[in-house]
Amino acid sequence: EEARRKQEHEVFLAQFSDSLCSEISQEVLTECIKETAASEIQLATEEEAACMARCSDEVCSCLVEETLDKEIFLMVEDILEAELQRIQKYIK
Amino acid sequence: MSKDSKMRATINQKLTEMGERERLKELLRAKLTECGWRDQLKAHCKDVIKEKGLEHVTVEDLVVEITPKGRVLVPDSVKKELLQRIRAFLAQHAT
Amino acid sequence: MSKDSKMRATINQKLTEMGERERLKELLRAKLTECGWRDQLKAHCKDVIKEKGLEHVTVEDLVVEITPKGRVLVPDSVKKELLQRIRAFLAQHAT
Repeated sequence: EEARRKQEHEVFLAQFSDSLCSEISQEVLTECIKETAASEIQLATEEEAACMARCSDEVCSCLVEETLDKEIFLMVEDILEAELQRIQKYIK
Repeated sequence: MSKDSKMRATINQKLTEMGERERLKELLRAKLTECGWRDQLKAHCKDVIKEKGLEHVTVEDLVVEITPKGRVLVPDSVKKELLQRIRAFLAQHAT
Repeated sequence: MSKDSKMRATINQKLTEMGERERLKELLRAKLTECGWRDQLKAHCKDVIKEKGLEHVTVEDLVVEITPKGRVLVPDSVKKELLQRIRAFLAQHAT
């Protein structure tokens, strides 16, 4: 009887250990997976925002540069043309 | 309440009261970091976000997507260590 | 293609397709007149012609000569306004 009880107790402990182990693992894994997913989404969101800010800056600079180049070219052409005409008029 | 259920309830109470449950969870968390599980999971998250596009993934989607791999990636040695520690506690306190 | 290059291409495509790029350029041209940029640069251009002599300058020379000053003379507030408008546009048309 003693030996039977002991054996039953051993079986109980083994089963309970297993179930406790999977219960604790489940809890910890669920927490960690959630934490990791949330932090990775957060990180990706921040990276995307930083990339967007950086690229907007660059696009803006390109746009300014492109416009300035065109405006400067037209301005120079106009001024030189006007100066030339002024001199031609003076010579005449 | 059966004898086993009573014993379970008593052990669970002891585990909580003695802080062993928290310690076991803490041990597992530490082991997961130590064995590179977190880094692998992070990398998997990044892959999923990249593949689906950030605007198409919520935290909940990502959890669903990465959970199977998260479970598979836990090394047997870590599970074994946790089980051993639980067994040791039970052997000491489940009389 | 890097992530930044893709993002820049997407931004440019959106701005162009919706006509915002042209509107932004128009806004910039108006702001350049309003802030006195044109007058200042014209004066500088005339100074350079005077200094070098009309017979010694070509359009290309003059462009090279006045471009650095042309860039410096754009007030920060104008650039800032333009950037804010780009950001607002992108926020409004985010997918």
